[in-house]
Order: sequence, then C-alpha cells, then structure tokens
Amino acid sequence: MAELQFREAIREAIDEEMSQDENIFIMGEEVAEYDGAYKVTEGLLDKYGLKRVIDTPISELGFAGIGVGAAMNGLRPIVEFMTWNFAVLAADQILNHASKVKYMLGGQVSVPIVFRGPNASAGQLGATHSVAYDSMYAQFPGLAVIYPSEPDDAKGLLKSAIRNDDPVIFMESEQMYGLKGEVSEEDDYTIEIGKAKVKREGDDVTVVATGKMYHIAKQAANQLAKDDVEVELIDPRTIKPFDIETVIKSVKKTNRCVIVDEAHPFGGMASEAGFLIQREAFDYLDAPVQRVTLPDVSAPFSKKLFDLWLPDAKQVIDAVNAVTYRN
Amino acid sequence: MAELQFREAIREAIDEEMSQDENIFIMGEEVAEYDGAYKVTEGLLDKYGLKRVIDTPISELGFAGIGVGAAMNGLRPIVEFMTWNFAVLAADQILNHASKVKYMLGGQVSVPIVFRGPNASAGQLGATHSVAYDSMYAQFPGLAVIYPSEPDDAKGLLKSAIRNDDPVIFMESEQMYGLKGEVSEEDDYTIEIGKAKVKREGDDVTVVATGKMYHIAKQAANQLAKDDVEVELIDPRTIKPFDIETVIKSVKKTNRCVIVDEAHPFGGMASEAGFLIQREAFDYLDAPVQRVTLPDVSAPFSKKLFDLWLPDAKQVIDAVNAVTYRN
Amino acid sequence: MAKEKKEAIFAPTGLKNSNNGKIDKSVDLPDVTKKKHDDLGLSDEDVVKMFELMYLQRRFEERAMQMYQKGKFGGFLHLYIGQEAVSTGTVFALNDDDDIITAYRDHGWGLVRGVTAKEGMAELYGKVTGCSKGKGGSMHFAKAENHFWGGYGIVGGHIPIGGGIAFANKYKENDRVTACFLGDGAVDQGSLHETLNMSQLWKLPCIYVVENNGYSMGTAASRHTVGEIHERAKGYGMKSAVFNGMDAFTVYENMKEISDDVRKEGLPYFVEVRTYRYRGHSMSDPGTYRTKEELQEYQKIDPIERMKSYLLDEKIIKQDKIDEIQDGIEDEVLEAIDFAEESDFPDDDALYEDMFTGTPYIHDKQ
Amino acid sequence: MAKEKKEAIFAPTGLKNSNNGKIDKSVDLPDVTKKKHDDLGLSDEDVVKMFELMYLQRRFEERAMQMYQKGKFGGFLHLYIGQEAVSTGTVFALNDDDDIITAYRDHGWGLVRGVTAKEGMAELYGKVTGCSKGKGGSMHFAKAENHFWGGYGIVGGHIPIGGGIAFANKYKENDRVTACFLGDGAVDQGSLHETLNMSQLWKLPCIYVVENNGYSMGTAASRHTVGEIHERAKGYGMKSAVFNGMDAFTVYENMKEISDDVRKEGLPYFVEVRTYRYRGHSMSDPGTYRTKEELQEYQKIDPIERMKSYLLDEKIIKQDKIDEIQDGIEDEVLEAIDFAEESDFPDDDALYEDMFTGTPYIHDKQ
Ligand SMILES: Cc1ncc(C[n+]2csc(CCOP(=O)(O)OP(=O)(O)O)c2C)c(N)n1
Ligand SMILES: Cc1ncc(C[n+]2csc(CCOP(=O)(O)OP(=O)(O)O)c2C)c(N)n1
Ligand SMILES: [Mg+2]
Ligand SMILES: [Mg+2]
Repeated sequence: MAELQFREAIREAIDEEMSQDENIFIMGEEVAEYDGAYKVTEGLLDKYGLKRVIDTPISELGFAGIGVGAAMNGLRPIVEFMTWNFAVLAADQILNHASKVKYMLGGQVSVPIVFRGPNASAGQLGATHSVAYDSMYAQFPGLAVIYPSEPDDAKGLLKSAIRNDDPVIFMESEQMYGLKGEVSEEDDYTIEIGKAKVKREGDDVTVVATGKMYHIAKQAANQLAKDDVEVELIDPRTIKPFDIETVIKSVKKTNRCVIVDEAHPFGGMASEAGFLIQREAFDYLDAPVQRVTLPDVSAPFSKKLFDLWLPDAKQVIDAVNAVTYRN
Repeated sequence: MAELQFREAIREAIDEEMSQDENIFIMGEEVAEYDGAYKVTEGLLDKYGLKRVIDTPISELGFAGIGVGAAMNGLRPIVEFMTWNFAVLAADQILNHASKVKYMLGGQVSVPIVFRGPNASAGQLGATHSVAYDSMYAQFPGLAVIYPSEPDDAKGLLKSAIRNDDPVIFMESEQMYGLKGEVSEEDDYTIEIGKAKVKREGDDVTVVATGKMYHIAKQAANQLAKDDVEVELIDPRTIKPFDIETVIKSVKKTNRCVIVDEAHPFGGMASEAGFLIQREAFDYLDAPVQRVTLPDVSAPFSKKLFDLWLPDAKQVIDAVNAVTYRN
Repeated sequence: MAKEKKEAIFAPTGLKNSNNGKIDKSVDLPDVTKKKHDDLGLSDEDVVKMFELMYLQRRFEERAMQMYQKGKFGGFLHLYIGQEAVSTGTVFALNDDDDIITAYRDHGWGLVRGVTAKEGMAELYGKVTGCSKGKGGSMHFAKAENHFWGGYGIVGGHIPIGGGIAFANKYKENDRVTACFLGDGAVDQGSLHETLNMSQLWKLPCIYVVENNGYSMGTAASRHTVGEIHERAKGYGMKSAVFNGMDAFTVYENMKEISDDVRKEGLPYFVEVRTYRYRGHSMSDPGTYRTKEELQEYQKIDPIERMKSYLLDEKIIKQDKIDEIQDGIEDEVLEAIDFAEESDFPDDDALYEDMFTGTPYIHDKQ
Repeated sequence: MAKEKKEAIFAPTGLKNSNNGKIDKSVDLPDVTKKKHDDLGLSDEDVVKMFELMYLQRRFEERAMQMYQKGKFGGFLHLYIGQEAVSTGTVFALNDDDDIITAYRDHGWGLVRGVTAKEGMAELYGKVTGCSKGKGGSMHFAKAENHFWGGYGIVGGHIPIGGGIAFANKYKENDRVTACFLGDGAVDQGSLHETLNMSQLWKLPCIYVVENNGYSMGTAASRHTVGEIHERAKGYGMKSAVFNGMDAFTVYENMKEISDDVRKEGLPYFVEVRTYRYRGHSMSDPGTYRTKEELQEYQKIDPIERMKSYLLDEKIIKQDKIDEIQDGIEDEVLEAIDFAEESDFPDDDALYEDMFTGTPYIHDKQ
C-alpha cells in the first residue's frame, strides 16, 4: 500500500489509463498548462503532450458536447469540470445527449466518457459554488454516478470509470484533494462500479455515507463507540448503481439506519436509500430510517452560518440516538 | 363553475393577472404571433400587444436569464419553455441564479418570476422530449414547484404563482391541455401554494399522485372501488412545498400508501414522500410504502415500448394490492 | 437627450402585425451555379442518381405524411420537402466516410446516407426493423456505419457533438471531414457560439452548415436572429459562405470546394445555405405566419423539377426513363410501407436494451 | 490532397510550451485619450474624486489581501488591482441611476457605487454588517439601491441578467442605461451569444463591456478565444468599440460617448476594454503563465500613478493634498478593518432568512 493524497490517487488512475490507451484524452479548464485548478492533472501535459491534455475555454456546454461527439466517434474522453456547479451549464449535453444517444439511436453508438470534477461545497464559496449534484444526475437513466470518499476508492473506481463503455459522472471534493490514505499498489487496480463497502462493522446501527460525509460519519462512529454504540458504516461509493443489497443486509442485522447526505433534503440519495430500505426491510426496522442532510437553504458565505449549514458529527450522533431511542 | 380546458384555465390565469398588473409580461418561443406552440397563449398578443407578449429566439439560457434580470429590476415575467426538456439548457439561470440571487445578495433583490411549460412525456416523442423534471427542481432550495392535474388547480395555482414574490416552477402537460374540468368562477380565484387536496376519500389506502399520474391513479381508484377497496386519493398539486401533513394525516387513517410518480425512480417525489412517510408515520404503517414510477430507462419511441414504459392503472392496482396484501 | 416616447416593443413584428399584410421574403436566394454537370465533374449517371435520390426523399415523405394522417404512427413528423437539394448536393460532394450529423428534420439525410426506405419507414412506425430499431422515430434516423450520426431533437444540442466528431477525426488524423447541419433557429443557441470558437481555436475539420429555410417554427429568420447568418463567422475569423440551396448543383459545387478546403487546411467553415420548407414545421402547424404567395414562389423553383428539366434539356435521359425511375421509386416507397406495416414491434425486453454498451444497470428494476 | 502529417494539437500553446520562453503580450493597449479633463467636461473636483476612488479601491484590496493572508476570513478573494481605471471612468460617465452588474471580481465596482469600505470589509469577513449581510462574501458585493446589482460567480451567468435589467428599463421607459461587465474568459460562454442576439433584436439599452485583462485564470486570451474580442459584435451588426482601460480619462470619454449613444438610440453596444490584473486570478494562483516582465510593463503605466502625476502636473492639487487624501483613505480602510473585526456574525436564524421575499418555505426543516 502506498500513502497517496486523494488528488494523487485520481492522477494515478488517469495516468495509468492514458498510458495504456491512446484514445483516452483529458480536457477541461486549466487542466494542461496550469496543471489543473486543484493540481489533479499536474504533470500530465508534460507526459502526454498537447494532443491529449487540452485546455478549454470556459464553455462547459460546448466542450462537454465535443466530448460526447468524440466519444461517439471512437475516443474515450475524460472531461474535467472545474466544479460540478459549473457543469449545470453542460446539463443538456449530459442529460439529453450523453445519457440518451445510444438508446435513441437504437444502440448504434456508444458514449464512453467520464465527466469528473469536484462536487458539493468547499468551504465558504457561497451559494453558487456549493451544491452537491450527485443525486441530481442519479435521477436520470443511463448515467453511473460515483462519489468516493477515500483515495483507494477513488483510484480503483476512476480506472473502472475510464474503462466503462458508457457515460460516468465521477465526483470528487476540493476539500478532500489533500486527504491522504492508503492506496492499493496492486497492478492495474480496479474496483467494480456499484459495490458499496462496509468500512466499519457494528451491530447497533447502520450508517450510510459517502464523499465528504463519510468522514463526518466516521467521526460520529468513533465518538459513539466510546458510548458503546457500534456503528456499521457503509460507504456506497457509487450513488448509482446504488448497492442497496449491501445496505439491506446490514439493516437486517442492525435494524436501524441513518443516512448522511451532503445534498439538500428533497430527493437526495438519503431519501432514495431510505425509501428502498423501508420497502425492502420493513419488518426488520426497529425505528424509522433517519437522515442527516443540508438544510433546504442555499450555502451562506459567512463562516458561522456555513458551519451551521454543513452537516456535522453531532447531527449524525443525534440521528443515531434517535433511531436507537437513546435520547 | 365553468367547464374549461386545461389550456384555457392557464390562459385565464395569465390573462386575469396581466390585466391587473402592467409589470407582468410573458415571453417564450412562439408565444406571440403563433399563439403558442400548444395554443396556451392564444389571443394574448392581440389583447396585450407586442410589449407584453414576446416571441423569443431559441435561446433558453438567454431568455431565462433576461427574465431573471427583468424580475430583479421590477417586472414580473412569465417565461414559457416550449417544454421542460428544453429548459435543461436554462438550468444555470434557474438553479444558480433565480433561486440563489436573493440569498447571496443578503436579501437585496427579489426574483418574482414564473417559469412554466409542459413537463414529462407527451406520447411518442422519444428520449429527449419525455422527462419529468419536477423532482429535479424540487431538490434545490428557493424554488416552488407546482404540477397540477386539473384545470381548476391549474388556474388557482398559476394565479398564486404569478403573484408570488419568489421564483416558481409551474409545470403542465401537453397531453392534458385539452382536458376539460370544472373551474371556479369565483372572482379572483387563487389557491394557496403548498396545499395538497384530498380528491377522493377512502379508508383503505392512501394514493398520492399529481399531474398526468393523478388521472391514472383515479382510474385505478375507480377500478378498485368495484372491488370494495376505497382509495383516499391525494393530489399534492405542488411538489414543493410538499404538503406532507395532509399525506401523513391520511396515512394515519389508512395505514397504507402508494405513490405514483411520472419520474424515473431515483430520488423522485415518490422517494421523498415515501421517506417522509416512513419517518413520520412509522408506527401507523401496516405495509411498506410502495411506489409506481417510470422504469429507469429513457423514453422509447415505439408505441408498444412507450406504453410499457409509462405507468398505468394496472401498476397502481398491483401496488395497492401489495400494500393491502390482497395479492 | 430625452427621446420621443413610444410604447416599447421587443420582438420584431411578423405577418400578423405587419401593416400591409406582406413581409419581406424570408430568405433571399443567391444565384445558382451556371456550370453544367460535366464542368462540375459529375457524370451523367451522377446526375441521374441525384435525381433519384431527391425523388426518393420527396416520395418517401409524401407517403409518410399520408400514413401519419391515417394514424398509422405517432410522434412528431418534420418534413424535409423542399430542401432535398441540400442533402443531395452534399452527399455527392463529400467522401462516403466523411461524417454527417443533423437535427430532427432528418429523413432526407438518412435516405441519402443509406437508410433504406424500408428502414426509414419502419422507424417511423416504431418497428424493430427501423434504422434505430424503433427506439428513435422520426427525429432519430441514423446510420452510424455509413457515417451518418443521426438526427437530434434538442435544437442546437448536436452542434458541439458535430464538433466532437471532427475532433476525433483530427485526433485520429484520418482526413475525414465532418458536416454538421443545423436550422436557422439553432443559430440562436449558445452552443453554436461555443462550438465555433473552439472549432476555430482548435482547428477542427468541421463544416457548420445552417440550412436557412426561412423559419424557425412560426418565426421568420429576421424575427429571431439579427443580421445575415453567414456573417456570424466574422467574429471568429472563420471562413464562411452563403449559397443557394434550391439547386443540387450549386450545393454540390460549393460543398465540394468547402470540404476540399477544410480537408486541406484543417480549419472549420461556417456556411449558410438558403432554402425553403414547403410543409409546416411539423404536422400540426397551421402555417399562418407566411403567405401562400411566398410558398408558391419557392415551389416554382422546386429542386426536383429543376433537375428533371435539366435531365431532359441536356438529353441525359428521356421522359420514359424518368417515368420509369419515378415508378420504381414509388414502388420502393410503397414496399417500404408494406414492410413497415408487416414488421414486428420490438419485444418487451427491448425496453431495457440499448441503454448500455457495457454492464447494464437499471435502478430498482421491478 | 494528402496533407503532411504531424501530431494533432488542439489548444494553442502558452508560456510553458512556447519555444522562446516568451509569449506575445496578452493584451495590446490602444492609445489613451489626448484630451485634458476640462476638454472632457470633468471639473477639478471630479479628477480629485476619481483619484480618491481609485486609491480607495487599491488600498481596500491591498489591506484585504493582508487580512486574508492572516487568515481573518475565508473563501475566494479575486483582486481588481490594476483595473481600477475601468470602474472609475465608468461611474463618472454613467448616470447614478444607470445600472451596473459584473462578475466576481467586484470589490472595485462595489466601492465606486457606494458600498462603503466598512460594508465591503465586513462582507469579506462574513459579518452581518456587510453589504450582503455576510451571505455573499467577496464574490457577491452589491448595492441594489444604488443600481449596482452585484457580483456573480458563475462565469457568464450574469450576462443575460444584465440584458434583463436593460429589458426592464426599456419596458418602464425610464431612460436608464445598463452596463454589464464581464471578463475575457466569459466571452466564450454561450450566454453571451444568446444575449447579444436578443439585445440587438430587441433593441435593449445595454452596454456589454469585456474587461479584457489578458487572462482567464491561467489562460491567455489568445489561448481561449479567437480573433479580436470586440469584433464579435460584427456578427450581430452591433456597434462596438475597443479602448485602453489603464487610463480613467480614456474610459470616461469612451463610456460617456457610448452611454449617450445607447440612451439616445436605444440600441446595445459591445465594448472591449483592454486592461491588466496585477495579482493572481485568486489568492492561490502561482502565476506561472505569464512573465514578470509582462506584469512590470503594465505596472509601469499604473492608472493610479498616472492620475497622481496628472493632478500634480496640471497643478490641480499639490503633493501635500495627495498625501492627505492617501492618509485619509488609509485610515478609512483601517477603520473598515476594525469595523469588520468588531461586527457580529449573523444570528443563527439568519441561515434561514433572505431566501424568500414572500412566504418562506424550507423543506423538511428539522
Ligand atoms: C432546445 C430546444 N428548444 C425548443 C425546441 C422546440 N423546437 C423544435 S424545432 C424548433 C424550430 C427550429 O427551427 P430551425 O432550427 O430553423 O429548424 P427547421 O425546423 O427550420 O428545420 C423548435 C422551437 C427544441 N426541440 N429544442
Ligand atoms: C461557469 C464557470 N466556469 C468556470 C468557473 C471557474 N472560474 C472562475 S473565474 C474563471 C476565469 C474567468 O476569467 P475572466 O472571465 O477573464 O475574468 P477575470 O478573472 O480575468 O476577471 C474561471 C475559469 C466559474 N466560476 N464559472
Ligand atoms: Mg428553419
Ligand atoms: Mg480575464
């Protein structure tokens, strides 16, 4: 195992894949000469040259669409959005084209493309730079949505995403790029898309969380362990396909579940998973499924308000207390 | 009561509001000289003139943004999208601007704007013209989302939407424009945004459905009544604010619930409502909440596949049978 | 500096609000080429083939319209009738492995690029034998193996995709040129601007061709877009051209020259082809936004009639051969209808097929 | 027609990949105006006020930068330093009730339109006394009552909003002109194209001004956008101008003429102002995409130094008065810092406030 930063794990995945398939290229704002706004693509231009590492204008709709067309015509683009907040401008290409072209042409084309970049908030960047978009994309057929929490997951899943023959939404976090973690040194290390990972075993309550929220949930789990509440912590890693089987299996053991979601409450991963759990494990639940999410307000700038806004370990503990009737 | 088509009810709402507030104008593709792609705005140009009924180029992002700016600067725009599928191009203006500007400027401006147009599928129009977007917009703070099922609701709610001082997403259905229904002739008839309506009372099972799906659910309810299963049919009418109280009250009576949703399954209104019901009425539920939705595939063109794709009364009946353990 | 006040007006007025009941002709046609077919390097057979192709498109759509009106199939039906010289001149000008992509008015494009009448008609009927297996319908004809990447329903949505196809060709250094066709209405979409800028900046071998048929649905071009469309290229320093699209030779001559230039220079081109659609935008269009006289003026210069006269005048073929061709095509179209009628709908399972190339994933499949 | 093969390259190369370690200067400055202030109709007091305003912007940001580096507040901090002549010349040229909107590099714009140093600094600190109650931070300065509609963080997102503000002014026939400022990077967004087309078509009284400061983050203008920016107007038949933005008089003269024209003719204008930002894109920018020499060249023609010399040369005020002004502004900024430090953060309840003007609705509030 090597200790890598999250950004390094992502870079390794891109690098390894690019080195073994000429048809892979990466494009996005500042990915080349600037080495990436968050240094994820550092060094790739030097290694792969101007043909395969391409700076784009600020034209999210346009370059996403160029990516889709290039994918249809035999290439395997990795399209970086500086953040997913800006990708809203490209939504038409992702929702109306990348995810649908194959089906509407009766299977005649494939769109092997990865759209990636940081998701959700990154500190005090205000309302327009802080939204978690994973659940939004998961609503639409044809898109895989990956939002890993640790470098190892990021590397293995991104390699699989790049090899995937259909469009993948891959989400990262500005705030996690510097996070270090052990990463497998296995040759050609890939992780199957759509498999949750039980990252901590426990009998008392199932907690589901990915991305930044996984780390919040982990804090809460450590805290709760001191009170002898043993959390089974599941990181779905991919929002879609969502590995509900792994979650249900755990809930059948713990009989209680809390979902932590970085999105606003309405229709996020938490509500989807919660709905499925009550349907599939109805007779096993000793308490209703609870969720911890952002409130239904936009991101405020002010540090004080921002800290209130973002879910924290205390809220997770409260929710666990609720489902375990400890409060 | 007057019998009106759905499109007429919408037109009356717009007409009545425009006649009493000079600052209201309507713009969109083909709304003026063509009398509306679906004849919703027929006659408005003749009545209100070129200043207030405005044909736009096919520039969804641009004219949505012009609407937002005009709203900030004192007008009350009604922006028609030919369908919500095309509004994906304007998502940045709706999600990153209309819904957020007020908050991020500390309350200095208001954005009293209505974005409206037909939602979801309208027969065999294929993958890019058939998506239900109500739940997507409901995910984001600051947006009210209305999706009525009957002319009376449409009129009363659209009038309220136009008077609302914040952005409203108002969704219709091409396939319901010709649907006739009794509409209140009350002077200045408005309906409060965010109030569900119990449209049929029953003790056996609560069914929640709006928009086109309301009519499917109603068919199912009529069918089930023949078998002595009395459905309490609730039309939320607004997806957001979602009137969960009314639903919970009903579920506490019937102890069973089926939600019919025109969206794909992941994170739609059905999953949100289902989540809330299990949380708020956990001890009252005699069966898990079930949902009927589109499958997680894009809309096919072929009539045969399309009919398979769209939820129908049979599926609703099956779901009711499941929650009532009749199968 | 006070200016005279009159009621503010935004969008320019159209037929309905013009004073004299007339509007300026919605498209002004540049002159057609004076060259004969052999000057253009076209053989007699080529010209006959051009005629056949144009006539096939025409009859295919006329019959499709009848079937639609009889309720044989649903969905939208946007007819290309009147614009056939554009598709036909273009496919002759391009190499067979050059790439073509267009919007939803795509039947003609399919037919000139190898979608058979049968495959096309079956697609309209939503049958499994359709070119897109019945999944796409009228708006999504395609024949990817013949480098026709299909029709697209989101106005402007396929423009960057066209750029992307060209991007891949440049990446693979295969010398293929891409031709991306769009309507005058699509000119107003931001995607065009973004794509033109990147295409010029990145030197993509792509021709962006606006088929200016005078209207975006019910809105005359001058009511939705400012200036002359081909002049949009100026802001990007992109080469541009404007020419008459009611004559297949003119289209051929220009598209040949342009595609040669793009192939050689590796730089994009922006083209406005002036043409006219005879039918409504789609089948439900009452057409009150234009005068009957305007329509008739264009019908008088019908590209198919023109080609027929040319064939006769130049004595390439005689009337009886023309009749024979026409009858043959008529049969072909009628057979296509029979074929479509008799073909099967897709299996139920097809609902879940063709979503994925790799591992399929359907959330919460019941 | 086979062309010589060399490896395909897409984006133009920058400093890092250029052969000689030099790139063309990223912006070429047109000449400054030769007119003196009185020729331009500016009084001595106006010029002094211009100097004060520019100096205020400069010192406000220099101090803000220090505070940021000390960790006093978080978020992004995009400094306007170097570009102050643009904001300053503009507000003098416009009427006070003309509307201004800009992107996230907005501190200067706030300060020239009545956001006080205190309100501005408090906003950076996220305090309730900030111009946007601490909800917006650096990117969302605004003073709507003074017709400054704010700073916006989505590149290109505020362009149609600017058009909409102008739309409402035309609708209300109030003779106000809107000036919508955007960066050279924003020129590549589709929203610009859509807005320009509609503005010309609908005759909106709006000036779209590109502050071309040579770079979009680390990308030189010539690497992200083709041709000369001001020439984009050509495709729309829109009036356009390009001028030097390193001199407040030049900005004033041009913006005055242009705003007069827009007010009189009721037609939009597209403007490129060439300027330069001295600091990195934001605080985390290492700046390796440009040479030190290039930066120094622009610093040599600093607009504030130029104005100072002008004041002295023209004997409008003496050095001691200049010192006094500078000291006064220094105090104002330091007081603003104290004010920001001492101000309260918003109440917890504020999290839920300012989302709605009408009935508030928070889904599933816990
Ligand atoms: C983004 C988007 N907006 C609106 C529509 C509805 N619509 C379909 S075709 C059309 C007119 C397009 O006209 P033009 O581009 O000139 O093509 P033509 O129909 O003349 O071939 C409109 C408004 C759409 N399909 N997509
Ligand atoms: C839609 C969008 N894409 C990307 C970004 C990230 N971003 C912020 S500023 C910027 C550069 C903009 O440059 P320019 O328009 O020239 O303005 P300047 O910074 O020079 O004032 C980028 C890429 C963004 N905020 N919004
Ligand atoms: Mg057209
Ligand atoms: Mg710039």
